[in-house]
Amino acid sequence: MRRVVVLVGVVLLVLLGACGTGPAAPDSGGEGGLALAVSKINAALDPAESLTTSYLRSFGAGESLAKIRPDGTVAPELAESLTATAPGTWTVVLREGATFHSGAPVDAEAVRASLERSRVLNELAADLVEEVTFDVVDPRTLTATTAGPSPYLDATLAHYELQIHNVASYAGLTAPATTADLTGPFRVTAFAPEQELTLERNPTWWGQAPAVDTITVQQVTDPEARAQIALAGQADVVDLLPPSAVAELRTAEGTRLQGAPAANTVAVYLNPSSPAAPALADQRVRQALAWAVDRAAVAEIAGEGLTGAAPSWLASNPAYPQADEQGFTRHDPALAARLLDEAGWVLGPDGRRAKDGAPLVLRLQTWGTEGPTGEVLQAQWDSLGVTVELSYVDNALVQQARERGDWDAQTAAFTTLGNVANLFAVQMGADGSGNYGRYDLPQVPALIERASAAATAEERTAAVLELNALHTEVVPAIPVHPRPQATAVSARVGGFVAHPLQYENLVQPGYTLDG
Amino acid sequence: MLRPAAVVGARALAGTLAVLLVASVLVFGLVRSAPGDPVDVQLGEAGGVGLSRSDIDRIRTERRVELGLDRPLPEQYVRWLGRMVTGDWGTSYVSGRSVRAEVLDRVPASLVLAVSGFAVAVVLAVGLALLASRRPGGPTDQVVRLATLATVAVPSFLLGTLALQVATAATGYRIAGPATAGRIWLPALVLGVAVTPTLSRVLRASLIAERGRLYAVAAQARGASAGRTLLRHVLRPALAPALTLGGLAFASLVTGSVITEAVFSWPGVGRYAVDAISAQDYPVVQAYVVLATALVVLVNRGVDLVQRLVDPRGDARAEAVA
Amino acid sequence: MRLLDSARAGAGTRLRERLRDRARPPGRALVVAGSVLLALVVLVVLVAPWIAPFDPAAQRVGPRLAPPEGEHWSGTDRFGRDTASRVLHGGRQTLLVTAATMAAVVAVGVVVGTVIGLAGPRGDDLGRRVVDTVVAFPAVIVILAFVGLRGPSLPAVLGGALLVWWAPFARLTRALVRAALAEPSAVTARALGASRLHLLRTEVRPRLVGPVGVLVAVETGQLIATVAGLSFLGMGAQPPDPEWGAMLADARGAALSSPHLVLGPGLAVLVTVLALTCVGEGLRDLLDRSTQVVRP
Amino acid sequence: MTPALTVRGLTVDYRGAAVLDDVDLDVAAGEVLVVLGGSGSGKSTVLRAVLGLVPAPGRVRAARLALAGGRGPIDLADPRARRRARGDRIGLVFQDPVLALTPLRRVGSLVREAGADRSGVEPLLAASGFGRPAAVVDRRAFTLSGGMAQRVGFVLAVAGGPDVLLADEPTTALDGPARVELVDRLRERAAAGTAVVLVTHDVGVAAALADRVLVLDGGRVVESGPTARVLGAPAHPTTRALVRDVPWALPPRRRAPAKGPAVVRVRGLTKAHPGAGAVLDGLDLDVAEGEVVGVAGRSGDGKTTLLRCLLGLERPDAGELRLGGVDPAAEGWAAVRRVVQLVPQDPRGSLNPWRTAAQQVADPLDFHRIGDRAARRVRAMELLDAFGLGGLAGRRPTELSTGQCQRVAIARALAVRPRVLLADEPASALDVTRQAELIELLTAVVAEHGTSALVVSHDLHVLERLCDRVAVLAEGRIVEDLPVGRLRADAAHERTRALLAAHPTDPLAAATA
Repeated sequence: MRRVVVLVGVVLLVLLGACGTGPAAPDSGGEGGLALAVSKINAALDPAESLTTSYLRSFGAGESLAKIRPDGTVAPELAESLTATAPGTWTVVLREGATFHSGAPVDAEAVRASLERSRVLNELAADLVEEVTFDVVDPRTLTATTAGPSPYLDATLAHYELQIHNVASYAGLTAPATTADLTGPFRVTAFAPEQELTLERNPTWWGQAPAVDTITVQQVTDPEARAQIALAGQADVVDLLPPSAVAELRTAEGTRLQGAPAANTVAVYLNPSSPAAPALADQRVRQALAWAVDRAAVAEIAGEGLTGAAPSWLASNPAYPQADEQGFTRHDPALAARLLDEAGWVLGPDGRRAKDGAPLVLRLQTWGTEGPTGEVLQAQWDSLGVTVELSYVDNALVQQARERGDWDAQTAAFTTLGNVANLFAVQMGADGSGNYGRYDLPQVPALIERASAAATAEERTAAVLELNALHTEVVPAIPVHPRPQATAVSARVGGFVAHPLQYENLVQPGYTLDG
Repeated sequence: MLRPAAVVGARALAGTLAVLLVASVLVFGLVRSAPGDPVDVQLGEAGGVGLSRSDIDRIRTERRVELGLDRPLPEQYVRWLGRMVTGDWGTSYVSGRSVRAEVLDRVPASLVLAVSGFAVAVVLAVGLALLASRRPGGPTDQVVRLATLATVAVPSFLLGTLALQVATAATGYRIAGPATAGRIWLPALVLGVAVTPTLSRVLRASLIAERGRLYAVAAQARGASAGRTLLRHVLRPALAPALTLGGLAFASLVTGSVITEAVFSWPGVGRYAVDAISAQDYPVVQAYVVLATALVVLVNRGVDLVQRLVDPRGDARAEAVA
Repeated sequence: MRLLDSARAGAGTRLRERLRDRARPPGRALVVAGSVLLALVVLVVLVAPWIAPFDPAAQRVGPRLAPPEGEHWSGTDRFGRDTASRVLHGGRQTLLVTAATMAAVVAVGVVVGTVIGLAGPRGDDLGRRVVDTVVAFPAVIVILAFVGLRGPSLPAVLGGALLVWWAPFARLTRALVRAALAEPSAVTARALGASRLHLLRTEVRPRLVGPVGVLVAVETGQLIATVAGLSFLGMGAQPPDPEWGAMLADARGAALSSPHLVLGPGLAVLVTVLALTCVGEGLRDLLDRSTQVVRP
Repeated sequence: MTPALTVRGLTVDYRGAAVLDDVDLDVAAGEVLVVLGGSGSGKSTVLRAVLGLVPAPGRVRAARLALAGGRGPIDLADPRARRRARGDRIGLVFQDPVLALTPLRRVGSLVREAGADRSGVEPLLAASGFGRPAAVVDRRAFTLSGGMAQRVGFVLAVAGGPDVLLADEPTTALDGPARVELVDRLRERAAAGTAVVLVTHDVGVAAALADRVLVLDGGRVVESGPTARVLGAPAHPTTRALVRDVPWALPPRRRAPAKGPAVVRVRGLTKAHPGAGAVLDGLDLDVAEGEVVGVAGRSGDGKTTLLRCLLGLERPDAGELRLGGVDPAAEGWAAVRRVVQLVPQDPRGSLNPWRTAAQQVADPLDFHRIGDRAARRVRAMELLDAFGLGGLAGRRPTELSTGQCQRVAIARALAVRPRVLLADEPASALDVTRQAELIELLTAVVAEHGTSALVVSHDLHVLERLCDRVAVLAEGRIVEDLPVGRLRADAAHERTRALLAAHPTDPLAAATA
């Protein structure tokens, strides 16, 4: 009997212990503190780790020599200036007195060491600066030299894979780094990998001191949970919100929904040599599918109005407003139907299109956040008489299907901002990793050469636009819309500027906090 | 049957190890038969940076050699098993951190949640079972019965989502965050409520059954009060079937409260496993499944032991009820 | 969980007689109520193509996120699809596929359990250990792992379920087979010369049907709930399939502003699982045996 | 003399169906009252009603339910008083001592709970027959043997020093010597001034113990009075049947043992159970063609193990078997079962509840592939007709009486025309009238079909009526093997003598003389 009583007592105590402390206060770090709920935090704080290094940049801890502005142009950042001093040479002048978080000076030698370290440890960085040589001229100046012309090197140096860090602080690491020594407006004070990160204002930052004192960043992988956090006002900035929550967030008090379209074009890549959907080999069919997309409707339904139409692949790049006039600028189901008729895919009595008894069917794979886009496209193409089998899969399966060549259509979104000539080479070059359908177009190499090495900016731009036009003609991928990026920002945060790069949308040095 | 404790222990240990070994082979084989290559997973998002296909091929080959993926499968298995045993569980493809560190980071949160959820379930189940078994078929029994039936019918994700909505609105409950006391009560309650019906039902049934046995009547005939009969005569024999169930429930709580952890953004190992599975993070998935199996087997053994302590009548009877 | 079951075969328990026995109202009432509810759900779902007001996949048949009123009496989702039509059609798929999976699971479990139950002490010990481990193993994890390998889809979820869900049936069957073979009538039949086949047919089978039936009812409910849960995590049915769990997952973000999106599929899952649980519980009552599996 | 327990107008009904109807009962201090009745007579309900332990839907009414004695009167109609009286003023001995002990509790703790103080535990245990009580105190109840459990159960009933001791069929589950021991204990209590109420169907026990007898039938008292009068000159038909049908009152078997060749030959049969040591230890036994042999023995002496080995349900550790001329080791058990069939202990339990009588009688023919389907059916109907079950062929066991089940079970055993019948305690689950029927039936079957039989039982009275020869099993071997006619005269072994002492030729003689 006594044992039973003791047991029950212990259980009750455990329960009381669990409940006793009661609900904690919301996660805002006090008056001057900013609370973030984001989909992902890095596992390590080494900026030479590929990909995850972008998070350091998102949270205001790291900087590169340059930065891409919301309009798509490039501006110096940690560098005071970046100038193309010769066709293959850029001169970088550093800011006077800039220091790392640890207090070490950011001189030309430190910058060179940082870039070289990234080149050695980070494959993606290595690829960015593959043929670039960095030389120290004086403590505040260094040069970057390439074999041929390099008109986009400033955009390359703005890449987050090339954040400048204090190599000395990372020397001799045997385990993933848990501290960071960079140059951003905030510096890391505590770090729990993939869980929580706290930062404070960097008093020695070269720019105007931020108004925010501290930042706590919480990793919340579940998009719905992030939406609820935003609705409940439990964080000031919440990223990558699910479209399903947008309607609710729009009307929510105390938070504003920011939806700058990203410089990423969501496109449906088509496989011209698909064994299951031979129709895709026909350019007219690909064009027909592209004309049949009601992009405004897709943007409204799948993008919840947070994005717009992308008539051409380059349309999501704010630096090329001309691209908005190219390609599939209108919804033209009649033209689409005519093209399909010409290609021999005629409408049967059952409302389906077929040729020689074979129905026009294609499998559309989507992954990540592109599911709703696929759903709307399926419905739109269905009304054209095209049957779409939609599957929502994960990245590995998408890749495997591609390796085998056993796929018809897949959604993917590539960045359109940066070294545009190179980006087109990836999309349309015979060897481009984004050329999933392996289109081999004879005109492309010359156009890419012109786009990257022509003497004047006008010539290069003309070549880029020509490439974009070719893309809309051949249709290796159907551009649909810029990827929507829903970010909730609480009403007390001022100074938010929407940026086409998602990672620039989270912590901005110009934030102000009221209340 | 009386055998030396050492022999019994050695046999149990050998059996446990055998189950674990079989599980490890299965896990390794299953994971390796998956579509896609671990290296692809690592390179998954790399395309956007602008690599050419030949670059990617080169990097892939290098990585494969680095990870030992070019070796024959049996060799890979033996090496992997050796590393698992020595505590080197590999490196997460996704985060680049040691899997052991990542798992150990998350185990406490899951464990605390499982223990709390289980405690809630035990308190509720014992209370309800005692209440309901007082008068089988009586009004209290029927009410308890209907309530547990309704609870069983509510899928735990629905229950969790609703609870989260209500608690957030009513108490400012923190939707996501670290595993703190301020956050645990809600998922613990949801888990506990979800496990309670089965537990209380078994306990109720076995309480009623034991109460109806001759020895319980005999105890009363000798003057034991109803309470004394319950606590000193009936409760212990009645616990045995519920213990088996409870042990299994506990094991699955520790390893598998996946949905609840997801709903409450609880930084536990279940949620971590789901993320790893969808990211095809092979070392994590392998380590997790082997660990989960080990835990389940160990808890099973533990329950056997406890059960033998509580009810030393042995297997014959346990088999009759279980 | 996964997690276990207990059963003893009753000598001479005849369900039909128990059902007729008016002295046991709770079990009877539960079975009757559950069966009626279940029949209703099945009926409604079967005739869905004729009674559903709209094509479940047709977008913008109405305004987006319309509240329940007028033509779309159950409201529409954010693609402008009719909620009621989707719930009705979703049930078809859910129920059909679950039923097929359950049939496979029961067949495998009963065969494995019978083989173990007939085996000698060593085979029985080994078999029991394996089954116990599988029973204890969190089904959700195994299914998720399987889904990870095959890619998220309803068939993958059910394939994964097949990997583990047989175990409770095997466990129950083994216990029932052994208990039945220990019954005086079985021992006597054996002593008189009955073959194993005859024992299985005349002694084991009648003692198996009731408890396994109970487990089928309860486990089917749990399977539906689990499938919905996994779809909810994005691992199960894929859009635009109107599976209930997937619909709920999609509606989660809009639960406050558009509660009708949660209510429809939520109620559908709830009612179906409740009906199955009632049938199972009631049958269990009537058989006076306890059989269950915990799956948190 | 004032009665220690007074019961007036006791009526118990379950949902309107009366189980007891207006029962009056008195018992004085030092007196033993035996309540006699067949199954279903309501005799056990009397005790439960006195203690207030009638299970839920049952309704108890009584004009008077009262206890008197040195510690003052108690009105048993008052639930609180009644609860205080339990254990303290009224003790109860249960029918099945093993089931009546909380299995996981230790003996000492149970005895203390029943009212003994710490120092009183061991003397109490010693007084009820434990040679070394200290060894028992710390044992858990489930580890006790049947005999030990019975002693502990008795200690628990008397530990509180009750004025009234109730005993509910306490001898049913006991073998002869254990029964004698319990009867002695009860007599001691009565001599010490306790009022004893014993409920039983066993007239032998009643005769040995009772001062007065009260006969119940259908919940009513049909006869009561001094033992000699009621048992010696029963007035009511129920009482007469109880006295007439007892095995010892049946005509004894008088047949010389057959001298034919052995159809059952057992040599050196040895079997040890893990943890329990040797159960059979080099047992030798023969049954001649046409002979009926009984194997007697106390509970736990290996009778069941012997039978299971002979049926192929257990594998012996050593020894040779030859059954019906078949060596199971060489030819397999199927061949043995073709000629050796079983008459089971519990006729109802041994029948498949889902199959009809005709199906079950035809089953052994089916097992051994004898004849075609139609022939099997014909044979089954013949057998059923021969056993007077012709009209019941389509019925299932639940629709048959126990006696009918018994006949179906025997008909089934005869279906394959076996050379040997093995019978396992064939009478122990039956009341006296059924026992008499069974003895008559088996005797007739053996004579008519010319089979041999081996009957295993602890009831010497039954074996004496059924067998040509009786072998006594003790400590794993046969210690006595005599023709039934010489058994009482020539038995030499002490175990045989103890069995004989527990089964006197006429148990009623003492009471009715």
